[in-house]
Amino acid sequence: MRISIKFFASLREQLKMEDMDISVESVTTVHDLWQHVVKKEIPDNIMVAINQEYASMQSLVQDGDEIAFFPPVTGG
Amino acid sequence: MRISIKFFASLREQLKMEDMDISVESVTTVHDLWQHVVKKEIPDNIMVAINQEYASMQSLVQDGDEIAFFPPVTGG
Amino acid sequence: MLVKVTAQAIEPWNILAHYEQQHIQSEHTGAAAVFVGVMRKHNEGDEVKSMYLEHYPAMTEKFLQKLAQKTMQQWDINDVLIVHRVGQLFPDDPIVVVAIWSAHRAEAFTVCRELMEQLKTQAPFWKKEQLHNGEYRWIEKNTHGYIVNT
Amino acid sequence: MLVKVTAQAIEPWNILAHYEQQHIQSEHTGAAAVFVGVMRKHNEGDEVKSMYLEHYPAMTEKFLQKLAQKTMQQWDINDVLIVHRVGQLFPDDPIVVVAIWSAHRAEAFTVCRELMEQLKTQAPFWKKEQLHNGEYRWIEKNTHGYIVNT
Repeated sequence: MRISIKFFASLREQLKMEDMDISVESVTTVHDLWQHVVKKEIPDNIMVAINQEYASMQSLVQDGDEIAFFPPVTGG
Repeated sequence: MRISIKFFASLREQLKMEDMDISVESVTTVHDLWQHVVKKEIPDNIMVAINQEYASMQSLVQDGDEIAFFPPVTGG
Repeated sequence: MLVKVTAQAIEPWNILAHYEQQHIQSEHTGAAAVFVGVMRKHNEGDEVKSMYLEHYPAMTEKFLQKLAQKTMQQWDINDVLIVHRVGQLFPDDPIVVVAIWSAHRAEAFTVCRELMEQLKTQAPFWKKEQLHNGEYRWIEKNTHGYIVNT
Repeated sequence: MLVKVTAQAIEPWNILAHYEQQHIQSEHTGAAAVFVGVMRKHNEGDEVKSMYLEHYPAMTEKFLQKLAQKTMQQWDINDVLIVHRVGQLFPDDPIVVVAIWSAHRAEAFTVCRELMEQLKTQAPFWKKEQLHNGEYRWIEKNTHGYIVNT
């Protein structure tokens, strides 16, 4: 399946990873996807959204999804 | 001693009393003053100020004081 | 600090824009919390034509001045503004503007609300409504300051 | 209801004046509570030269829209306004304006503060500061929303 992945703010800089579109087969959850792509443990405070809606690390990933990882938000 | 008395809002209308300057001798507290002037029991929720500062019914009245009686406030 | 009791119409957003431009130092101000009270056209089920806001000229502004000073001393805030209308008002007329400026939002929110509660329960103002049917009535008490489960 | 994410400078009091004139019905609105967040020149002991506010274009405004709608459904209020800045900011620039209009003050105060807490903890924005010495740093967490005794 095709997945689009985005990283924001300090997380993008720390990982030195650009947004990417990838093909994956064995991935089922957001957590799997992170492991597959980043190849490190996921920090506790990282937030995730699937198709611009908040999700959890256990949420299932589906073909065509946009998955965004980001650090705690600091707006306002 | 000379005392200036003011009534505000619904209290002024209910009592049908105008602001007044009076001479009194035997009066010592705000409560005495009310009894002397109004000649009825003082309603529970009436507020009082002496020289534009909040006071209580037991506060002492002195020569030259301005005593104001008023109902609960409703500004804002 | 600005404290004002006025019989003239007030324009809250204009007042705030001007005051901020002239008096608020950006160095340490990160938050402003504002409350504006407005005359409603309906109250307690009746249509209201106008309202007269009575006050105690010798005491009211002095009371608000002391309230503002006390608030500045008691809390970690940068500035306070209180402007309150008196006299004849019509529906939609702003009655009061209270603003607090502080470094962080917690103080601005807490102090703005606290100051309004003190103003509502202690500042010598009294509202008399003229209803659409011509009757007059004094407002006898304030609405709740905090949300009550009913 | 107005929800907007913009890279252009915002003027909170102007926005409020215009929005109120065009959209707020006086019939049942007796209270407005407003919060404005402003960029400070000092943060954590350092002088800040500028700030970059990153967001997630596809998600941020959509998130705020849903937050505003949920707030309207959940509380007894009349209207909600949220305007949030993104991009390059300098000290003294307003970052956010949140306003709630309601019949009575309790709802306006409570909901304005609650909405700000949700925005601060959930809306996808990230602040990166450029310090006076040329260094850059990401803001890692928010200040407290409620006053903490220390």
